[in-house]
Amino acid sequence: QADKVTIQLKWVTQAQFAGYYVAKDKGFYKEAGLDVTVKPGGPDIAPPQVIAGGGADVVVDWMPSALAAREKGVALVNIAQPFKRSGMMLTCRAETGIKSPQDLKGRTLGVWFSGNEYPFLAWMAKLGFKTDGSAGGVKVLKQGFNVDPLIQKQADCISTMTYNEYWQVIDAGFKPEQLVVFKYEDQGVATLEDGLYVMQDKLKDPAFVAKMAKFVAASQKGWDYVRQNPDEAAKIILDNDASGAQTEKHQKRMAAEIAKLLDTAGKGKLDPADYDRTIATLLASGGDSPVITKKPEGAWSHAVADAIK
Amino acid sequence: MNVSRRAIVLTPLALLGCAYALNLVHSPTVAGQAGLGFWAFIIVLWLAAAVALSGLSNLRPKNLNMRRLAGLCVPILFGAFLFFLWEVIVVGAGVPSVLMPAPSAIGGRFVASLPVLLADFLQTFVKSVLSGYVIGCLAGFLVAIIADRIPFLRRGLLPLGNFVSALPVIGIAPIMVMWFGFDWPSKAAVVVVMTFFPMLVNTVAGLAAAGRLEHDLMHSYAAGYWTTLVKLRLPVALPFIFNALKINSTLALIGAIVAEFFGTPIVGMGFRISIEVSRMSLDMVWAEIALAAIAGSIFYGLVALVERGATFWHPSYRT
Amino acid sequence: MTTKALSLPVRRASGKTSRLGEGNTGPVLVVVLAILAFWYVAAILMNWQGVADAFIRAGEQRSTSEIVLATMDQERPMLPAPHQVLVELKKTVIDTAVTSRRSLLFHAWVTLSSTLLGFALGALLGSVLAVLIVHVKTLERSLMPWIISSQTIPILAIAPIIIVVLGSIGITGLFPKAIISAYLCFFPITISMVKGLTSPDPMQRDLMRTYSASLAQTFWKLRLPASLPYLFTGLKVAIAISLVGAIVGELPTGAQAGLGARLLAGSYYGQTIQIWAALFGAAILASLLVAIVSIAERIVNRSMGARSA
Amino acid sequence: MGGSGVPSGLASGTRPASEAPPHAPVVDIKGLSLTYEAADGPVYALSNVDLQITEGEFVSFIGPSGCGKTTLLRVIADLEQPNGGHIHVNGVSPSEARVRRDYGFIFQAPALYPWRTIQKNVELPLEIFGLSKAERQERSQRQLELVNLKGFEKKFPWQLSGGMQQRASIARALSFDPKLLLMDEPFGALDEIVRDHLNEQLLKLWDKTRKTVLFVTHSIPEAVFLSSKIVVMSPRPGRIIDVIDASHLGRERKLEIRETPEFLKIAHRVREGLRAGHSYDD
Amino acid sequence: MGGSGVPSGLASGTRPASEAPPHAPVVDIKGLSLTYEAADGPVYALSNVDLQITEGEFVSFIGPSGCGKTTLLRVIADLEQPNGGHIHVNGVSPSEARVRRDYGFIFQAPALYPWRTIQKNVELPLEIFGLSKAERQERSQRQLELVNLKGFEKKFPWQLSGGMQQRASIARALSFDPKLLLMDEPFGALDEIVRDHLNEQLLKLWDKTRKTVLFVTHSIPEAVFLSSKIVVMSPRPGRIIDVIDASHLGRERKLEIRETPEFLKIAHRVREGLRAGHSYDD
Ligand SMILES: Nc1ncnc2c1ncn2[C@@H]1O[C@H](COP(=O)(O)OP(=O)(O)OP(=O)(O)O)[C@@H](O)[C@H]1O
Ligand SMILES: Nc1ncnc2c1ncn2[C@@H]1O[C@H](COP(=O)(O)OP(=O)(O)OP(=O)(O)O)[C@@H](O)[C@H]1O
Ligand SMILES: Cc1ncc(C[n+]2csc(CCO)c2C)c(N)n1
Ligand SMILES: [Mg+2]
Ligand SMILES: [Mg+2]
Repeated sequence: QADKVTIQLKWVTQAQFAGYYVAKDKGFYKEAGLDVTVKPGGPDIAPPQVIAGGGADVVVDWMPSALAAREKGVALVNIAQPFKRSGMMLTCRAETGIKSPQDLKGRTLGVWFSGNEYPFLAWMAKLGFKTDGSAGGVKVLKQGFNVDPLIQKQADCISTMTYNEYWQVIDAGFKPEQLVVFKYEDQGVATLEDGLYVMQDKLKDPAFVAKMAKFVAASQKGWDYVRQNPDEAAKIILDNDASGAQTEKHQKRMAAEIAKLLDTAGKGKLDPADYDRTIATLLASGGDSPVITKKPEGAWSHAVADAIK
Repeated sequence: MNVSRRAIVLTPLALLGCAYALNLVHSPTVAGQAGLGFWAFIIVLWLAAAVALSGLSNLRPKNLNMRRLAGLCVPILFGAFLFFLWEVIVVGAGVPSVLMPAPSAIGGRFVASLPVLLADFLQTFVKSVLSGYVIGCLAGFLVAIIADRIPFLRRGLLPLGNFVSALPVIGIAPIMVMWFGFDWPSKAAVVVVMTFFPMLVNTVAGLAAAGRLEHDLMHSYAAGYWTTLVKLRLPVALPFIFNALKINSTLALIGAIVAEFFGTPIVGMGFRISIEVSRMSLDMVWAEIALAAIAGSIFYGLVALVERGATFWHPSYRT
Repeated sequence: MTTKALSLPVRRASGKTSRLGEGNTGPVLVVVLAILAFWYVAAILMNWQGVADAFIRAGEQRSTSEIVLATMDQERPMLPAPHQVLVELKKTVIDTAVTSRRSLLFHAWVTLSSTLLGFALGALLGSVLAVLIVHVKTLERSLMPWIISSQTIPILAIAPIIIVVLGSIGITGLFPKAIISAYLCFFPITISMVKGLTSPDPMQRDLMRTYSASLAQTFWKLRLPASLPYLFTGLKVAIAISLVGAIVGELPTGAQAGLGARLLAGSYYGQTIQIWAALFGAAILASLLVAIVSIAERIVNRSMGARSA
Repeated sequence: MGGSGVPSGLASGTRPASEAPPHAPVVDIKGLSLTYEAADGPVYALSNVDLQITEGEFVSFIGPSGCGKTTLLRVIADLEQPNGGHIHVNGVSPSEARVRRDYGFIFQAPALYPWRTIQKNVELPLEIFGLSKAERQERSQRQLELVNLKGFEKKFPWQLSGGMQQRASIARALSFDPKLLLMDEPFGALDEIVRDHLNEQLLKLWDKTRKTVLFVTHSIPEAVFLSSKIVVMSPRPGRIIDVIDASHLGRERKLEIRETPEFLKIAHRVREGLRAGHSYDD
Repeated sequence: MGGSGVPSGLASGTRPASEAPPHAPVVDIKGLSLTYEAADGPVYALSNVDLQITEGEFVSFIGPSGCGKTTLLRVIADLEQPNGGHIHVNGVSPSEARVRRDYGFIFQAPALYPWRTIQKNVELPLEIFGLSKAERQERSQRQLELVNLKGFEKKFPWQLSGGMQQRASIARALSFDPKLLLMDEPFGALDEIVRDHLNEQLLKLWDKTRKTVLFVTHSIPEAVFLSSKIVVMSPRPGRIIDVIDASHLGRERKLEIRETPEFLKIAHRVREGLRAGHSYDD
């Protein structure tokens, strides 16, 4: 009798989540005695809401949004952090003359909201640029789902992920030298992405912890496999993509880029230093509705990681 | 008589009961862990309210003003009771606020965020909705007239009208953002597309609604196309056209808000909703929803008011 | 008014002119051709800048005619040329097996099924509400304001909650999407039907009173037949909206399959042509659905003795 | 279901003994008045109307256009609520009488449902009263024959001439054989020959079935020929100015009596009353 | 817009010399036939109708209900297309005559627009013909007075009695003073006194303005009293079975002539024709 686990992803089926699909496809979950359902996400899906409503056992989320939910009463706890590095960056057209972060002043910037805006806000706070449209700041647009604003010149810079949107810009005919990128990692405002979160009270149940331990371990096995066989992982993604819209070229590239962000040393165990850095960034983001107002307590746990045999 | 007397007695009693229940549910011993007894009390209140309301709506005071008052009371009390149930269930059962905040929390947030709400309202309703609504309804109307005037085009235009009938917001919104930029014009364009079809279909049906004898009269005056249109067919079509205006008044609001999910400057009701959802500030989300509901209802109410004045002769207004 | 009673609201046969050029093919063709011509011109104009920019970025010098040709052959145009959309449609409709996830027909079917279920639910709800409002004074006063308010609630904002709540009680798949579609489409039916059911003139109603006919009899024998012109326009609007609702409903269910998923994926990956193909799919579907309602309308009208127009 | 009773004419067998004795007042009106409230002021349609009609009477109402004849019939039929006065129909309130389906009403305009064929229109009340299909068909056939509309059963109202529509509406009211008939200018759009024919048929029917008939007409000869009592009304406000007994002309009348002196005398009195109700007297 | 001409009655001054000479045929019909195609087979509404009407005539049409009187008037008014035969109105085709606004049509049903007050309804043709506001008001007032509807100008059609609605529609047609009047049972819903009054008014108008009037009626005395020519029709298929000249009764008639032997002789002939057109002869 296999244990049932439902995982809610943060976004649509793509190589960003290859570890989970591979683990399912390759039977790693089954070997661990688990029956896993992978629910793809989308722009309209807030994983904390899903888990609070009982729609999932574990969710993939970015830490800022998970901590925001925690402050709002959904006690999410990070149990694993397969992604070590952030893939988020700001990509600008070189022709705009932007060379350094200081040049962003007065520019129109496309930003992802939905919980992903905090690193950006922290960065701007650090640079001393206002984001509310007042003089001496930057003009912020809520960027849609794609890179058109950059290509159509509606924005000078837009948010991109190293593994996704950046390549869409390249595919649109830009050469890398025609672009200027600012990685959040390099700007010191990176926050943790793609961690695994569960509801805090469930962790009191040893059976649940054991189940999650099996799940995390099997997922990690999936991630290892992705790192070694990115092309095959991309194929698996394509097989699982119900929309039939993904292209092989793009997913292969994405799998390869994802591999660069993964945690190889800690085997997905959250590094408290990364956590502290994320908290510091978020507390610096300021604004009138900060994502978190105080340092969260108990937002992560090594219980699951430690339970892995 | 009996029924209404019961209503007059029951209404204050039910109100008192509700007030007591509200007080009770917010006390720390009950909030989130209400027992069976509490729920039984709520069910009794429910029954009492139902009886009271149906009695109230049968009330026919002699005095005209009193009657108006009674007519107003029923929907207000009905709504108030719905809110009461919502509050009691959410608080009493301890529903997490990220799923469903309590009305009291929403109200508090609404009042606290008035400046933000006002800015969003101006951006979304005044700029996007109103302009899109006017253009979309006009376009649907004009295409219907053109199709009607030029029979050759009619058979070409109407199928094409059907064609654009279901262009989904989520499909056109990104395209409109690409074409018209991030600000309100792209949202207005989405609203135009959404409101076009209901107006087209209703105008076409309305223009076909005039009876034969009425037409013959115009014919006997050798009235031209436009004269017949203005003096006969449009008046007859008005009830249909107002149906479209009413349907569109709510559709336009939904369209504009949804369109803001696909790229916007950092203001607007849709923008606020989408970012607050991900911040789990569901109270703010519902404050925006409440704003949308209020604005939409007033908008609808105005359209309905104009309708009553313009189509007073329609049997639906003659009892 | 006695004159109203003499005639069903049907277009007066305008004598000779109505016979002229019977059949829709000719006029539709002319209008379509006009639109195609306009479309090509628009495509050239709107894509011009993008193409020119692309050539400049590539450092290539091109003649005007080459730019014109290129405007109709871009991978991510502002406005794809008609033939690009047609090619994409052919690729995804004809050249792909219907069972494949890359087939637009497959996705259209997914959307259609929730559209139809949603429409059925919405029509039921809409007409039940209309009947209640027309007959029960209490409900008219207390329900109508709330129905209107319900329609002003942005569906995309509460759709995730609906999905989560339904999901937590075990309802998944087609049904949640259909609920969203029903929620959107019941309103036009209610509005139209309330007007239609109250449209019989006083003398027609008096006749029923003299028979002391029951509410049900008055409904079936007078109100409903009299409401049909209104009802059918309501149904036409509603079925189109229910398609929109079904597509919108695909987002918070993870946009796994369906035209909405195609649109979203196309939008996410900036595949403009795919968006347009999916839009066309939706539009064709809508035309078919509206046409079916129109045919039903014509059949019913004929059986009720309407003059042929 | 709203109506409790099957109308008397539909009940098989003879009349139950419990019903009102013959010559009980079928319509009993005292001090009736009715005002229409309009935006530009009230219209006094009926004022202080007194009227008794006993069972089996044939009462014609005659009066200038707009004097309140239709309104009076509508009040009796519970289609209009009076502002004052008392009214009883068959001993109960008009609304109870309506619910009991005590009467059949022929409106001034045909009021046919445009989506029903003529036959279906005639069968409408029968459907509502729950008669079987066979019974409905038999009755509608008989009535359509009576009004000379055979062969038009399958037509829709707009395919009929004005007079034919009116006849269809007569057939519809007669089809369920109500004990009390309220007829508002039923023969207005018919030519003399058909009219004479239907007058005779109606008289036969009345004599045979002992119906009570309230009959609005503009034709003085028609009123005198048909009625046992003629009510002359006058407008603004609508009131009764003369009630003429014509029962002495007998129940079985031939068209020829229209030449007799008694007939002409009554007709003259009606005409005088009518003239008095008019403002111009040229 | 559509119509090119202002109707003759609206043109100021005397008639232009170019118009047809007096006694030119206003309506000229030869071998006219019309069949309504219905789902259950054709209805032969008119068959082989020949008719000449010269200017200034007052022609009544009488015949059993459904014999095609309305249809014939509608053909003349270009509201119905015949299947065969020739028809000229004022020397041109009915459609040209219609576009020239040569006639006014009073329909069998009032056909008032419910969103217009009575006055606005009467002014409708005047608006369409482009008359000034003052002129419109003056004319509508005059016509409403004629049909005795003063004081009801601001009412809406549904606030009027059946007869009042019909009178409003008469006022509407008279308001623009057309040279050719097509009247389809205009006085059907009016009582004898009003009817007599309007008959006299109509006759006066006819005599004064030399209009041509085509008048459908069911009343034999009315037909004889008004007409210079009486056309008797018979149904299935609709055809003319008798054309009776009554011009020898003179142009200026008093109500009293209804007792004269000539009058009664003509009436008798009409009645005979009418009876012949009916299937039953009791
Ligand atoms: N719904 C209404 N609202 C206002 N006034 C009305 C309404 N119905 C009738 N009236 C007025 O009431 C008066 C009487 O109308 P009623 O229909 O009873 O007349 P009638 O005697 O039947 O006339 P007719 O012979 O022309 O049918 C008229 O002056 C009319 O204008
Ligand atoms: N639109 C139509 N479609 C089919 N048949 C029609 C139509 N209009 C009239 N008829 C038929 O044509 C015949 C003549 O109708 P018409 O209205 O001319 O009669 P009428 O002489 O005016 O009768 P009435 O005196 O009753 O008004 C009738 O048998 C009628 O059924
Ligand atoms: C509305 C919206 N919000 C965020 C992103 C940014 N984004 C890019 S990839 C990805 C997946 C995260 O795991 C996310 C959230 C977007 N494109 N649209
Ligand atoms: Mg009347
Ligand atoms: Mg006729």
